Amino acid sequence: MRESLPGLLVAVPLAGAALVPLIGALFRRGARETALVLHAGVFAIALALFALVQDGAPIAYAMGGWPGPWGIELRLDGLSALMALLTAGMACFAAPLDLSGRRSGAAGGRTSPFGDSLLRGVLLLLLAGLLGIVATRDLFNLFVFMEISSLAAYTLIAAGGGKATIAAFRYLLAGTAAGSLYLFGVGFLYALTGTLNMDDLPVQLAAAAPGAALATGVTLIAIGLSIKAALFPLHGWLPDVYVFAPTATTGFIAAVMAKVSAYALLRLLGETLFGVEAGAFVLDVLLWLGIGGVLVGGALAIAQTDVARMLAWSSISAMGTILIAVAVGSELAVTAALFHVVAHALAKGCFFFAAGALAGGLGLSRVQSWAGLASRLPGTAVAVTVAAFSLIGLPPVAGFFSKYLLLAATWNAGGAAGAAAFAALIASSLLAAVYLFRVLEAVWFRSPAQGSLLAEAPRTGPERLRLPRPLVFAVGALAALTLAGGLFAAAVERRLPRWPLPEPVGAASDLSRLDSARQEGAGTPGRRVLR
Amino acid sequence: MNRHASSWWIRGVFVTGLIFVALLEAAAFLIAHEHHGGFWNAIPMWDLVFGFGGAAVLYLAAKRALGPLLSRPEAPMRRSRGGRA
Amino acid sequence: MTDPVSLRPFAALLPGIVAALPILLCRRRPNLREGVTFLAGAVQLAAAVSMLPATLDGAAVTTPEIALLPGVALQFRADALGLLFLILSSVLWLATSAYSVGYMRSLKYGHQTGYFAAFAVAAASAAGIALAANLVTFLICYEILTVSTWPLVLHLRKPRVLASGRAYLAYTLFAGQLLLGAVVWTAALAPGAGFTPGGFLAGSASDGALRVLFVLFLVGVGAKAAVFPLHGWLPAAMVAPTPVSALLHAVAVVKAGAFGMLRITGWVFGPDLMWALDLALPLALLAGGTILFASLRAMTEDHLKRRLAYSTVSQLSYIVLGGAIGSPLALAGAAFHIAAHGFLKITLFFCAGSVYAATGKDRISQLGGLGRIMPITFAAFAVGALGMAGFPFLPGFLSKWNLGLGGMDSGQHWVAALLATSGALNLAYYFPVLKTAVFEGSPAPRLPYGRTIVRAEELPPRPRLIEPTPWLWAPPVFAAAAALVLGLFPDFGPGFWSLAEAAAASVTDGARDLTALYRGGPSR
Amino acid sequence: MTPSWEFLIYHPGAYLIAGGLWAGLFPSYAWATSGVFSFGAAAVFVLRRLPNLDFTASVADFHLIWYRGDALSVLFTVVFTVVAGLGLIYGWYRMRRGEAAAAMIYAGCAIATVLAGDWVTFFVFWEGMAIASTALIWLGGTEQSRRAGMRYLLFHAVGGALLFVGILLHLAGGGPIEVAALTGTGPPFWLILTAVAVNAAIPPLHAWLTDAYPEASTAGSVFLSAFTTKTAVYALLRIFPGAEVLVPLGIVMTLYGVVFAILENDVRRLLGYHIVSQVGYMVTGVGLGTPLALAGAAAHAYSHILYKALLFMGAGALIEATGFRRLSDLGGVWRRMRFMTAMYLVGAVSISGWPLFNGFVSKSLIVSAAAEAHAPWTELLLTLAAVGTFLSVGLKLPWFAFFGADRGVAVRKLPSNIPIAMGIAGFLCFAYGVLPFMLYRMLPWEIDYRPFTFDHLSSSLQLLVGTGFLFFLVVRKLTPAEKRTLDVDWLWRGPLRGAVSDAGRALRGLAPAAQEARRWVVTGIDAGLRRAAAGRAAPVAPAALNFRDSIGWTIFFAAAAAAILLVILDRA
Repeated sequence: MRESLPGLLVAVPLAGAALVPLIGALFRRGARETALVLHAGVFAIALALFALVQDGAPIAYAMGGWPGPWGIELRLDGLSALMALLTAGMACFAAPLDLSGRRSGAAGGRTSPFGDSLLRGVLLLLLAGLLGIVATRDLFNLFVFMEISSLAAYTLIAAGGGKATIAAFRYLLAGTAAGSLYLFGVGFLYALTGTLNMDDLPVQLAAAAPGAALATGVTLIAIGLSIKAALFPLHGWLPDVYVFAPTATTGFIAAVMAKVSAYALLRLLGETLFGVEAGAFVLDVLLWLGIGGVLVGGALAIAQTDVARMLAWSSISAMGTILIAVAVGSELAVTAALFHVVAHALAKGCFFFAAGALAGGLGLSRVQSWAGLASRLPGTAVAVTVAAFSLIGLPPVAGFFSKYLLLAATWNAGGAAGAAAFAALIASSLLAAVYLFRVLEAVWFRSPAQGSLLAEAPRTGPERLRLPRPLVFAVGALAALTLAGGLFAAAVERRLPRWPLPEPVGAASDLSRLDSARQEGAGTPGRRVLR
Repeated sequence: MNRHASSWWIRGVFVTGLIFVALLEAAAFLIAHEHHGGFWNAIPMWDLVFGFGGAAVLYLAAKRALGPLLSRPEAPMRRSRGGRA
Repeated sequence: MTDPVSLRPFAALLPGIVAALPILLCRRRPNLREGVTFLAGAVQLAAAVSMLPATLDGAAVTTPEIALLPGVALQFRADALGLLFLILSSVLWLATSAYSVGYMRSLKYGHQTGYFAAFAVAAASAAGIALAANLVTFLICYEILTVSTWPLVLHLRKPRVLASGRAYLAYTLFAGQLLLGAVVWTAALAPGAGFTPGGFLAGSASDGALRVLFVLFLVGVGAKAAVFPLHGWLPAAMVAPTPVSALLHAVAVVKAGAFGMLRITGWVFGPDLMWALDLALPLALLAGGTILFASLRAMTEDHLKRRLAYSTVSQLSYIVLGGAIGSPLALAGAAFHIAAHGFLKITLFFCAGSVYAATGKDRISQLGGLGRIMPITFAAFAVGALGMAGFPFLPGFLSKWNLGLGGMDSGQHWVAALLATSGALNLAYYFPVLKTAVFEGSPAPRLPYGRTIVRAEELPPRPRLIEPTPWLWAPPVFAAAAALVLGLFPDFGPGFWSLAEAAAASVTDGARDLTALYRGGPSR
Repeated sequence: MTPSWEFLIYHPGAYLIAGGLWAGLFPSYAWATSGVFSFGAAAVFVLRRLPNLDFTASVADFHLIWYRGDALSVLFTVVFTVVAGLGLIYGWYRMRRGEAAAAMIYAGCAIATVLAGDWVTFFVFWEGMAIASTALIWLGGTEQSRRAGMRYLLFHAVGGALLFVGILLHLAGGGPIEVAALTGTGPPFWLILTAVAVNAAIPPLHAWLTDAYPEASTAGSVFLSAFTTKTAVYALLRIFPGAEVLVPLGIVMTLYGVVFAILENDVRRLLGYHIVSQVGYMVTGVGLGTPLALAGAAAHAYSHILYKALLFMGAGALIEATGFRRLSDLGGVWRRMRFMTAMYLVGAVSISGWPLFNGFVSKSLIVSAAAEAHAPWTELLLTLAAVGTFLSVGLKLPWFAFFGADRGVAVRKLPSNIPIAMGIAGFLCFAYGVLPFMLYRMLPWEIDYRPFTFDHLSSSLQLLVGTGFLFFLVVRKLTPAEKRTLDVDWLWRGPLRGAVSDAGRALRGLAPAAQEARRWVVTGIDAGLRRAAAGRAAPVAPAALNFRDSIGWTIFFAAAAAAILLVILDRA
C-alpha cells in the first residue's frame, strides 16, 4: 500500500478527470459530489504520504514496474510530499465552487460551453498534472505532466468567457513557448547523457564533459520553467490570467500553479543540475531576477486599482521572493522558501477567493469599491485582513515567520547579492504594506459610496449580503490556516523538509553533495557563497 | 484748584532751606572732623555742593543725555491726560 | 541569582488579548463591555505587581522559551526596566479606560466596541514590549502594537483622519520593517538575540557593520520614539480621540519606541560599545536637537493636542538622550523618565480632552477663562505643565537631575545646559496655556477713559463651574496626584525609582551606588 | 542627623505655603482666614526667634536640609514674615483669593529659600518663587499684566535654568551639598552668580523687574517688591561674600536705577527702578566683603524691604484712590489723602537716607564700609546714587503725584486696612531709624557702628538739602513726560522675541514642505507608479501580440535570454 501511494496520488485525479464528466453526462447530478470525494481522497493520499515521509525515507513507485533509471519513477520525498499536500489541499477548496464563475470583466450572461461536470473533470486533470510534476523523477514525464496541467489550466481559465478566453489564449502562447523551451533543454541533456532520470542524470553528467550543449540544455530548461513560474521579466501572462479567470480557478492556480514550477526549478537546478557550472550560474541569475521581480511586482501592484490585478502583481513579487530563496539554496533558504510557499499559498488563496467572490458575485472589483466592506461582510473583512497581514509579513500570522526566515537566509548568504536580496525583501514588505493597507483602509474605515451596493445592502435580515457558502468556507478556512500557521510556526517549520534532501534511496548520485559549503554548514544555517 | 501752589512751596522751601543750611554749615565747620575716604571730604561744604552738583549731573545725564535717546511715545491708545477733569 | 522560571508574565500579557473577544461579544451591553476592560486591566496590573518582589531582589521572573522558528523564540522576562514600563502602562491603561468611558460616551462617538477591543490589544502588546526578553519577541509585540493602534488613530474616519492614518502607517511600518531587518541581522550575529544587560554585540562584527546595524535600529525604534526627523507621525496622529492620544501617543506607543531605544543602547549594544563605536555622542546630539526643535515647534502650535504632541517629541528624546549617554545616572534618569513623563503627559492629555468634551474647544487661543470654570481640570493641567518643565519634586525633576548629572559623569556637560534650556522652553509653551485659560478670557472690564488699573470690584463675577462628569475629571486628577506622589516619593508604591536604578545598575554592572554621591545628605 | 518632618512645625514658610494652598483651593472667604492663620503661625515662630537648628527630610531620595536657622537666614525670615503680614493687611480688601494664595505661596517660598540649607531645597523654592510671583503678576488682570508676566516667567525660567546647571556642575565637581560660599571661580561660580544676578536685577538682567512689577495689582506689587530681589541679596551674602566683581556691578546698579527713575513717569515703574538702585547698594556691600559691608548689605536689605513695601503701598494707595498710575496724570492730591501722603513721605525719606529713618542707618553702613575699605570712588558713587534717590523718590515722585499743580483728580476713600498697613510699615521705618541697635543686633556680623555722629548727620543733611536746591531749580524741567523709556527689555521684547518666534515659525514653515515630502513619498510613489504602469499593466487588449504587450515582452525576454546565454556559453 505504502509503495503504491505515489501512483495513486496521480492516478486518482487522472481517473477522476475522466470519471466525473462521465457521471455528469450519465446522471446529470452527482458529478460535483463525486469530484469532491475524489478531491478529498487525493488530499487524504497526499496527507498520508506527507505523514509517511516524515521519517525521512522517500516513497517511490515505479510506473509499470520498471525501476529507474530506465523506468519512470514517481517518488515522494519530504519536499514533494509537502507540495503535493499543498496542491491537493488547495484543490479541495476550489473543488466545491462554481468553476464557470463569471467575473466582472467577462461578457455577461453566457454560460460556459462546457458543462459543469466537464470543468470539474478538468480541475481534476489540472490537479493530476500538478501532482505529477511534483511526484515524477523523470524529465520528460515532467514535461508531460506540465503540459497536462497547462492544458487543463487553459481550459479552466477560458471557461470564464469574454476576456478570460483571450487571457487563456495568451497564456497558452506563453505556456507553449515555455514547454517547448523546456523540451528542447531536456533534449539537449538527453542527447548528452542518454538518460532522463533525475537521479541518474547527475551521475552521467559527472562523466560528461561540460560544454555548450550542457549549458544550453540547462539554460533552456531554466527559461522554460521560469516562464511557468512567472519569474520576472517572464511574468507577462500572469496578471490577465489571474484577473479574468473564474474565481475558483484563480484561487487555485494563484495559490499553487506557479509554485509548482518553482518547485521544479528547485528540483532541477538546485538538486539535479546543481553540480553543473551552468546550473549554478543560472541560479545566480535567477537570484537577481528574483530581486527584480520582488521590486517590480510590488511596485506595479501599488499602481493597480483593481484588487485582483493588484494581487496578481503581488504574486509576481511573491514568486520573486521564492526564487530568491531557491537561488540562495542553503538549508535555511529552502526552508524559508517552503514556508513562504505555504504561507503565501494560504494567504493568496484566501485573498483571491474573497476578491473573486466580491468581484464576480457582487461586481466589487476595484479597491475603492470595497469601502465599507467590514460593516456588511465582517467575516470576509477579517479574513482579508489576516491574509493581508500574512502577505505583508506582520506578526503573528504565517507570513511574518516566512519573511523572517527569508531575511535570515538571505542575510546568511552574505555577499552583495545576499545584501541586495535582504534589502529587496524588506522593500517588498513595505510595498505590500502600501497596497494592502490601502485595501484594509477601504474595508474598515471608509464609508461605501452613496448608491453603491455596499451602501444599499441592509445589514441584517434575509436580504443582507452573503457570499456562497463554499466560498465562505474557503476564505474562512484559509484565513484560519494562515493564522494557525503563524501561531504554530514552530510546528509548521518542524514539518518542512530539510535541504539538502536526504540521500535518495537507491540512487547512485553523489553530485547532490558537491556543494562543499553546504556540507560544512550542515546543521547550521547554510551559507552558499554567492557571486 | 490752586494751580499756582507750586511757587508758594518753592519759595517756602528755599527760604527755610537756606537758613537751615547756613546753620548746618556753621556747625559742621565748627564741630565735624572725622572725615575719611577721598580727599574731597576735606573740602568745606563739599556735601552740600555734591548734593547739588550730583543731582545736577544725574539730572543732566537722565534728562538731557538719555531722555532724548531712550524716550519713546507711549502707545497712542494709552494716553490719559485730561480724561477726568 | 538565577531567574525564576514561571508563566506569570503571561498573566500580564494575556488579559488584553483575551479580553478583546468578550469585548467584541458584549457589543450590545456597553457597561459589561467596559467591565471586561477594567477586569483585564486589573488582572494585568495585579500580575505585574506580583512580579515586583522578585525583580526588586534582582531576579527577573522569566517564562520558558517558546520556540517559534529555529533560533527564534518567544520569551518574556520581567526585569527592572520592563516591569517599570509594564506597571506604568497597566496603571495608566486602567485610568485611560475610565477616561475613555467618559470621553467616548459624552461625545457620543461610534464604533466604541472596536475601540475598546483595539485598545485592549494595544495595551497587551505594550505589555509584551515591556516584558520581551529578546529582540524577536520585542519586534513581534512592536508590530502588533502598530497594527492595533492603527484603527484607534483612524477612529473618526474622516478624510483628514484617513490621511493622518496613512502617515502613521508610513512611518511605523517603515520603521518596523527596518527593525525586522536589524533584528534578523542581530540574530545572525548573536543567536537568540536575548536582551543582555550591558549588551552582547561587542566584537561580533566589524565596527562599520555594527554602525550600520545601529542606524537600522535607530530608525526602527526611533520612529516610534519620534526622534527627529522621524517624528512627523506623532502630531498627525493627534486626530485620534483624546484617550488614544493620551495612552498610546503619550505612553504606550511612543514609550515603546523610547523604551526600545534604551533596550538597544543598554541591552543590545551596551554603553561601552556605543561609545567605542562613536555612536553615543551622535545619538545624544540627535536627541538633544530633537528636544530643542520640538520645543520651538511646540510654541508655534495653537492646537492644544498638537502642542502636547510636540512636547512629547521633545520629552521622549530625554529618554533617548539618557540611553545614548549610558552612564549609570543618565540611564536611571532616562528609565525613570518613562514613568515620569507617562504620568505627567497623560494628565495633560486628559485635561485637553476634558476641555474638548466639555466645551468643544481644542485650540489654546479659545481657552480664555476656562480655567476659572474648570478649576479641577486646570489644576491638574498646572501640575502636568510644571512637571514637564522639571519643576522640583514633580517627577520630571528627578529624571532631569539624574540625566544632567549622568551627562556630567560622561563629560557631556552640555546635557545639563540642554535640559535646563528645555525646561525653560517647556515653561514657554505650557504656561501660555495656563495664562490664557486661567488668567484671561472673561470680558475685560470697561475702564473709564484713561484708567489703566482694574479695581477688585470691577472684575467680572466668577462664572458657574462646568466641570464635566467625574469620569472625565477623576482620571486627570488621579494622574496628577500620582505624579505628585511620584515626585515626592519616587519609591512609593511600585518603586519606580528603585526599578529605574536597578535597570541602570544592571546595564552598568552596578559599578556605582547611584545615590551615594549626590543625595547622601549633608556631607558633614 | 536623622531625617524628620518635625521641621514643618518650625518653618514659617511652610505655614504660608500651606495657607496659600488652602486659600487657593477653597472658596473665597477662606483666604482671609487662612491668611491670618498662616501668617500668625509663621509670626509666632519668628517671634520665638527660630530655633538655630538644622532639619533634614528625605524627599525623592534627596536628603534635604529644609531648614537651617542661622543668623543670616533668620534675619531675612523675620523681615519676610513681617512684610508678608503687612502685605496681607494691605491687600485685605483688594486681593481676591487667587492673588492671596499666590502671594502667600510666594512669601512662603521666599522664606523657605532663605531657610534652605542645601542646594536642592534652595533651587526648589527659588523656582517656586518664580512660579508664584508669575501668578501674582498675571492676577493683575489686564492684558499688559499677562504679557509682562509671561516675559517675567521666561526670564526667571532662564535664570532657574542657569541655577540648575550651576548647581549640577557644582555638585558634580564634588562641591558640598550645603548652600555655602563658593570656593573657586569655575563655571559653577559664574552660572550661579548669573542666576542670582537675574533675581537681583543686576543690569542688564534687570528689566524683568521694571517691566512686570508695575503690571501687578497694587497689592501684588507690594509683595513683589519685597521677596525676589532680596532673596537674591541673601543668596549673594550666603554664596558670594566678597566677590569683587560685585562692586562695580553694584555701583552700576545704583546709578542705573536712579538715572532711569528720573526719566520715569509710571509711579510703580519709577519705584521699580529704585529697587534696582537700592539692591545695588547691597550688591556693592556684598562685593566689598568686609564684615561691616556684609552687615550693611544685610541690614540694608532689611530696611529696604520695609520702606520699599511702604513706598509701593503708597503708590498703590494713590493708584487705588485715583485710578491713575502715571505722574503725568496726577498732582495735588495730598489734601484728599493726607495720611497716605505722610506715610509715603516716610518711605521716601527712609529710602533717601534721612536721619531718623531706617534707610539712614543701613545705607550708611555700606557707604562707611566702602570708605573704611579705602574705596573712595565707590563711596563717592554710592553717595551720588543716594542723591539721585532723593531726587526722584524723595522729591520728584511726591512732588508730581501728591503736591504740585492740582489737576483735580477725584480721590475715593480707601478702606481702612490700607492706612493701617502703611501706618505699621511707616512706624517700623521710623522705629528702626531711631533705634538702630534693634536692627544691628540681629545682624550675623558683629559690628560696632554708630550712625548718629554729628559728622554723619551733617554731611547727610547737606547732601539732601543740596539735592533739594537743585530739584526746585529744575522742577519744571523734571515734569514727567508721557513717554516710555526704552530699557534693555527692548532687546527681548523686540529682536530676541522676534528671533525665537521666527525660529519657531521657520520650523513651522518647514512643516508643509515636510508634509509635502511625506505626501510625495507616500502618495507620490503611488501616483508615479500608476503613471508608469499605465501602459505596461493595462488590461489585455484583444489585439494580436505586439511588443507593447506584456506577453510579447515575455516571449521576447525568453528568446533574448536564451539567445544571449547561448552565445555566451558557446564562446565559453
